[in-house]
Amino acid sequence: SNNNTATNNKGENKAANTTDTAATTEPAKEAKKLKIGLTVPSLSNPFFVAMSKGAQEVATKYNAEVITVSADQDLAKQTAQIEDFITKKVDLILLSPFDSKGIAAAVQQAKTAGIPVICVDGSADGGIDSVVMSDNVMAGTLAAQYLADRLGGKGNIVIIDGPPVSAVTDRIKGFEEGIKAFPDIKVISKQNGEGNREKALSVMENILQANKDINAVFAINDPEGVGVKIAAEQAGRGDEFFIVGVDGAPEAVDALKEKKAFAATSAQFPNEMVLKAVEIGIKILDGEKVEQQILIPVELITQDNVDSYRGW
Amino acid sequence: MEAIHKSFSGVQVLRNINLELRKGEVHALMGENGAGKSTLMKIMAGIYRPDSGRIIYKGEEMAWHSPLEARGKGISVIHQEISLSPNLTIGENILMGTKFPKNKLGLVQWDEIFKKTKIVLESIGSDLNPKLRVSELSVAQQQIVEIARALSFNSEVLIMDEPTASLTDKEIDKLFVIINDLREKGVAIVYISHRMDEIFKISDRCTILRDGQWISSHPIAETNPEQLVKQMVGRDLNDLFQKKFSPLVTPQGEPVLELIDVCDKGIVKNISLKIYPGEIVGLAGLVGAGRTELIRAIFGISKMTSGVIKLNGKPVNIKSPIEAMKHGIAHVPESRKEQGLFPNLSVKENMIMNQMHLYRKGGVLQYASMNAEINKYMKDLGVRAASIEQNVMGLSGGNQQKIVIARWLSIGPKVLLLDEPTRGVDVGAKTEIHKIICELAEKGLAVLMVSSELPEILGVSDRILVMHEGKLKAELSKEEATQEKIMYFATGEIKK
Amino acid sequence: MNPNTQLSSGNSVSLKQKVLPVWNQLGMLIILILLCIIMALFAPYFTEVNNVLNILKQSSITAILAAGMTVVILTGGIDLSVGSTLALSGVISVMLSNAGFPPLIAMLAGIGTGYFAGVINGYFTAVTKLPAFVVTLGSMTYLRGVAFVISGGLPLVLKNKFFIFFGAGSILGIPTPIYIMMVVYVIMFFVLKYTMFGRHVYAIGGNEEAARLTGIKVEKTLINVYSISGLMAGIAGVVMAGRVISGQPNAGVSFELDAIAAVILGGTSFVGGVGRIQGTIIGVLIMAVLSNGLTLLNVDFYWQMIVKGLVIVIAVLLDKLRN
Amino acid sequence: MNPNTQLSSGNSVSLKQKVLPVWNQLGMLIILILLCIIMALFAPYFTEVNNVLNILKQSSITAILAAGMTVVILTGGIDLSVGSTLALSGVISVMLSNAGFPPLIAMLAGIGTGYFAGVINGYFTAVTKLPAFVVTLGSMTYLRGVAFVISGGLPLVLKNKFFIFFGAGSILGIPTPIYIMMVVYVIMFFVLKYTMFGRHVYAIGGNEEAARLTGIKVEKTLINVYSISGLMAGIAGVVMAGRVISGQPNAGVSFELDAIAAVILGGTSFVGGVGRIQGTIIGVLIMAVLSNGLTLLNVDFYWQMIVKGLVIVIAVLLDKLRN
Ligand SMILES: Nc1ncnc2c1ncn2[C@@H]1O[C@H](COP(=O)(O)OP(=O)(O)OP(=O)(O)O)[C@@H](O)[C@H]1O
Ligand SMILES: Nc1ncnc2c1ncn2[C@@H]1O[C@H](COP(=O)(O)OP(=O)(O)OP(=O)(O)O)[C@@H](O)[C@H]1O
Ligand SMILES: O[C@@H]1[C@H](O)[C@H](O)CO[C@H]1O
Ligand SMILES: [Mg+2]
Ligand SMILES: [Mg+2]
Repeated sequence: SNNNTATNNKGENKAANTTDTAATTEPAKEAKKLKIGLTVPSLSNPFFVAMSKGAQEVATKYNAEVITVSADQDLAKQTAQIEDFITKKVDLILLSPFDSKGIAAAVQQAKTAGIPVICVDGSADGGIDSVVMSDNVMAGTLAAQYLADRLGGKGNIVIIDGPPVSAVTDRIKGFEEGIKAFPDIKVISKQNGEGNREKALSVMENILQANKDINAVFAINDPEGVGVKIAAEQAGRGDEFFIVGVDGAPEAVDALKEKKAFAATSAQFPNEMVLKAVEIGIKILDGEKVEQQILIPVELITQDNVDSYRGW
Repeated sequence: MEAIHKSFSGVQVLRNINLELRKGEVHALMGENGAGKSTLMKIMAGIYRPDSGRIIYKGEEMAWHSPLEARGKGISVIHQEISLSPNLTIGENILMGTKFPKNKLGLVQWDEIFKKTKIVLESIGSDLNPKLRVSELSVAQQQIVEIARALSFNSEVLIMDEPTASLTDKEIDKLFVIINDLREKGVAIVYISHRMDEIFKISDRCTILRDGQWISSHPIAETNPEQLVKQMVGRDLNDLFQKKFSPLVTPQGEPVLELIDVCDKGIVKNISLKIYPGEIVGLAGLVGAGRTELIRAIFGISKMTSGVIKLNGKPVNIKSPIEAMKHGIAHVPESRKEQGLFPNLSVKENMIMNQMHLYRKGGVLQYASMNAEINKYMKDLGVRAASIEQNVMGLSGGNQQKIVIARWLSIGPKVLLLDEPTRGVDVGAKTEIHKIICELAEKGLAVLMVSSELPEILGVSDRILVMHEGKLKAELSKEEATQEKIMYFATGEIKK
Repeated sequence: MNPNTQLSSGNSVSLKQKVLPVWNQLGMLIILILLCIIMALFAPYFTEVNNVLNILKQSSITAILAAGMTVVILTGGIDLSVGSTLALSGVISVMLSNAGFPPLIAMLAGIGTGYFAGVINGYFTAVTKLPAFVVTLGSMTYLRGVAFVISGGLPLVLKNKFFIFFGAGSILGIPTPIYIMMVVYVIMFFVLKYTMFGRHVYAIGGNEEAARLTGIKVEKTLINVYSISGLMAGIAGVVMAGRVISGQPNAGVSFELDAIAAVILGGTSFVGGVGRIQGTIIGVLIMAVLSNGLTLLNVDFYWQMIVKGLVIVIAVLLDKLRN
Repeated sequence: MNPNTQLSSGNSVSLKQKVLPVWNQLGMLIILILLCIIMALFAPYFTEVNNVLNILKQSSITAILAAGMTVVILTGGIDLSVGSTLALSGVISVMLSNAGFPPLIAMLAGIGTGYFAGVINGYFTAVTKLPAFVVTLGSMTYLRGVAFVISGGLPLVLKNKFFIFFGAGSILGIPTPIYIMMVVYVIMFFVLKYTMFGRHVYAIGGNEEAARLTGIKVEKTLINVYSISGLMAGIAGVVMAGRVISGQPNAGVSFELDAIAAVILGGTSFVGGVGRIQGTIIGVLIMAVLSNGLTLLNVDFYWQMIVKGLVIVIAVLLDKLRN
């Protein structure tokens, strides 16, 4: 009966092949595997690798076939991947958009083909069914609050920016709004670490050179944060300031446990996002109503609570 | 042309040159390598602009802005260096630089191109298919395409810069017929060549350049080869080289190099020959006869498909130049520029390249220790260079050739394979190279020399082999050989 | 030159004799067909009309870039800046369109930007005679910088429907980019084969000095060559903007390598003067079929990289063996 | 074909070869010095000892890659795979170190991996005679795939202190990578100038055909050339792993372009046979000073791209204009 409802609910804007999709799910799960496509911006980023781990969990948990592909930071490629998913007649598309607006056309194609699209880690236009994400603005704000508290509302700080994707720009937005309330916190340098450890390390070395009095650093993700930490330690300035990152990545956990300059990170939960997204997807396939947006709250992990952090 | 001056990056190459070219004459332009002949012609044809001086063409002073403009006014050139696009068809190459035939839509009409160029080729007696790619042609055939292109413009002035450098006598004769024809039609022709016999055969007047300076101009009838050479080199060449007439040494002992029924993948067919120590064997033949291929097979560059090579009576299996070297075979290739020189390196390194391993101590090259050996060759071969550290490309063609020869002498060879050893080399240097070859032979070296210049073959060889279409057609002793006989066999007309 | 070499070249001769007849004429096309057969056999849905259209649609942007790149490589040059040019022209056209300019004007402005970027590349390469690699490495960097600066680093959403149509629309069920790609290839085919400019491109690639001596305006031709590459990148940028409904300053990163790979796979040689535009489209399709098929086959993403890298080498190797 | 052509182009070459080698390098050196003066005047702290050490340290990895790249480009080739090789060798050495192998063994294994990757590139380039661009484009792709597969896509944290020391340590106040870079350059200088191998590299770059006919083992030399490039990438990978205290499968993306840019800025020509290792280090430093100075000046990242792109072109142009 569940399946009937599904057909009813989706019936309106569905072509013949959608009924087909519904039909394939009909003869119960052991007969026909659930097919899920997951596209992420870059599989050379640990965050998305963790997401793909989540996808593997999904595969075992639901006895599903999960295809994980990386868009290599290229919107055209991500568009093509969604098209390939449609060809492959997947039951569900999980999309971690490289660009929320740009991917709209592809999302529409999927919708026309009757395939539910659920976003993870960032929303997208084009009529997605739902989105499961961290609150990236909040990730920035949390970091800002921690940083301002610890500085007592006063000090020189550095921002290490990253690639221009919405998750990153949201964090910067949240962070900058968060510190607005503290006029005595001065951003003395804002440079781009390109989201990775090696670039952030070099950039920070140069920033350290030009700035003799730094009190704190905000990095848009943990790889950058760790790069900053290495730079500080090598310059013999590991005690001068503390670092706040975003992600809660394993490398940040290690750094936190050292109890040195790396002070905190706004942790998000990529694998849980995927699990949650699939849960919602199945609900949609079963014709249930779902929430438009599910925000997985970020948690501020510090040196004090890192031991109880469940990690990726 | 009046008072032409030209310098390249501060080096004066032409000084105050005057040249008068008349309708319906063949004007020989002569001078040693680097005298400035080609440069002067490039100025005439609008490729270079003179630093000063005037070009007066049909009574009007001209300043060419491009080669195209000069050609439009009737000046065309056969360049010394082959200037064809190897990847294109003969037809395209002939018409390149002109407007191609097009249809109403402005699209190129290929049929027309081939039709048109077929006619041009036939007019000079060539049956080449215009649809062939130039890269498939031999050097000589390319030269013919080049000539066809120059002729296709119906020019009033035709500059021929060493058009015969890679032609054999048969083609040269054909070319001379064309030249005579053009002369009668009133075309003014500048003819550059290092071959004295040609100059006297074809030209009406001549101009001599030396070191970028005008030396003299006079009708060819009023001069003779000795005088010309003297003016060109600025000194007496103690007679043009003549091999000392040694009484016929009957080859004795074992041949150093013996070939038995050598074939390669299709060009060289069943070649058998013997070369004895101290002997210079000339290998004559028309272009494409397979002489170069034979040399390459001996030296292990191309593969033999059957046959045996014996060195000092022992069969050897040579599969690469390295192995040939180890067996004491040296090879001076046909094309200095493409196969011989390292244009980026010094005279010294060019000379020592295949013997470097002798100058190492613990794997480290000892440059200073090379000098004695190098200076010896510089002296022995009379190489004129400012310094052994100088870049090799700064030398004249003849001196570059000597350096390639020196490189091979340094391995102390038993057999020396020479492929066109004096192509494009001026008279002075040519004489010196001939002298070197003979001296080497006197010391017991066995020499196999390919040459397309019959005077060279006749002047230097002890014995002459003639190839035709990959086969050995004749063996002539020095005494019995004449130009006519060689040509007789080279053209394959064996019906005595 | 050592025994081993001889041996291996010997082997290739015997291989040659077996396969040569068909091979010589079809070359890379055979590899493409083989690849398609394999995919058709093993990859589900590969042969569906929709999937074929997908492959073509997905190829179109690389194909357009590669068409320009073919002309550049034919002259013995290279253009590393096409990816950045694509980004810049996309950003500019979307900005103008959003600023209220008529879509055609906005698109032409974007294409013109690409053309202009190409003219500059051509100028430095042909007139000041700097190595094309350096010139276009430089412009690859500064053009992307410009794209970032004018867009503020953020993607600009494209609003105009007509503009979007060029990248995301379709006519008679066939996506617009496929038409654009086809038009580009037909024109380029004619340009290369039936115009003086095209033949001059080959002549320059074969022997630049000879071309100069026969009176070909080498500088002018080369400037045009790089301009065409820029123009193609401009068109690709506009199509891309329509396809992804935005102007992305970070679009097209490393597309130059895809385009070059396609050109080389298509049989055009770095030496210059040798190659055909028909080969290039085959090269593009080989890469696209591979990407599409491997995804359909559900091959792990990292393994896809390994397979693709190997296929590039193997395809060129097979092609080499037939010569 | 003919002596006189060589002669004519000869004079300018000979002049260059005689007087200009010094000037050639002085040329780029002057640009480097000018750049330093400008930075010293405007960028705060630029001249501090620490900053100078920073610049050198930051250069070291590109410098090591560029040393290998110089040798490759001298033969007229190219190696696009160095960035991926670096990543792979970093990942492998860290994995082995973490698995309990002695650090030296782990590091040597990483370096050996690079060397081996280079041997394969060399084999395809020299023996099967595929274009180096294609071969190394292919290996660039598959080597990174391998790095991802074996690391599972995640950075591996490096634990061994001794290993870390090679990338992040210092001796007498000078960071270890600087020593490694210096040793590499001294050795490469020596190899290129004072060994047969080095001279054969120049000979092959100048005229491969002549080299073959002169009895130089061209294939063997070329295999060694690409192996050296791989070896350098291996060393750079290990140093990098030490520097960032982890083996990163995504390290070194687009480093090949940095290395090539440095080589070309340093006066080594794509034509082959012309250039020096001393020039390359100057090229590396120009890029590093630029990055460092612009960051010290707090120039916006996007504008930095524009400036860097322009500087590449302008530097080569200035260098050209002097001739
Ligand atoms: N483009 C050039 N740049 C620098 N020097 C040149 C150039 N062209 C010619 N030269 C120099 O000018 C001089 C004259 O050269 P040119 O080619 O005119 O001699 P040539 O008389 O034709 O010699 P050959 O008989 O060997 O052909 C030579 O010293 C040559 O090196
Ligand atoms: N690389 C090649 N590719 C195709 N054909 C070739 C090649 N080399 C030589 N040939 C052909 O082989 C035949 C023999 O050429 P070869 O060079 O041995 O003749 P040759 O007597 O030395 O004449 P030349 O004076 O032209 O050197 C010619 O028909 C030539 O066109
Ligand atoms: O949230 C992710 C990660 O933080 C990554 O590091 C950058 O991209 C974002 O989308
Ligand atoms: Mg000349
Ligand atoms: Mg020959």
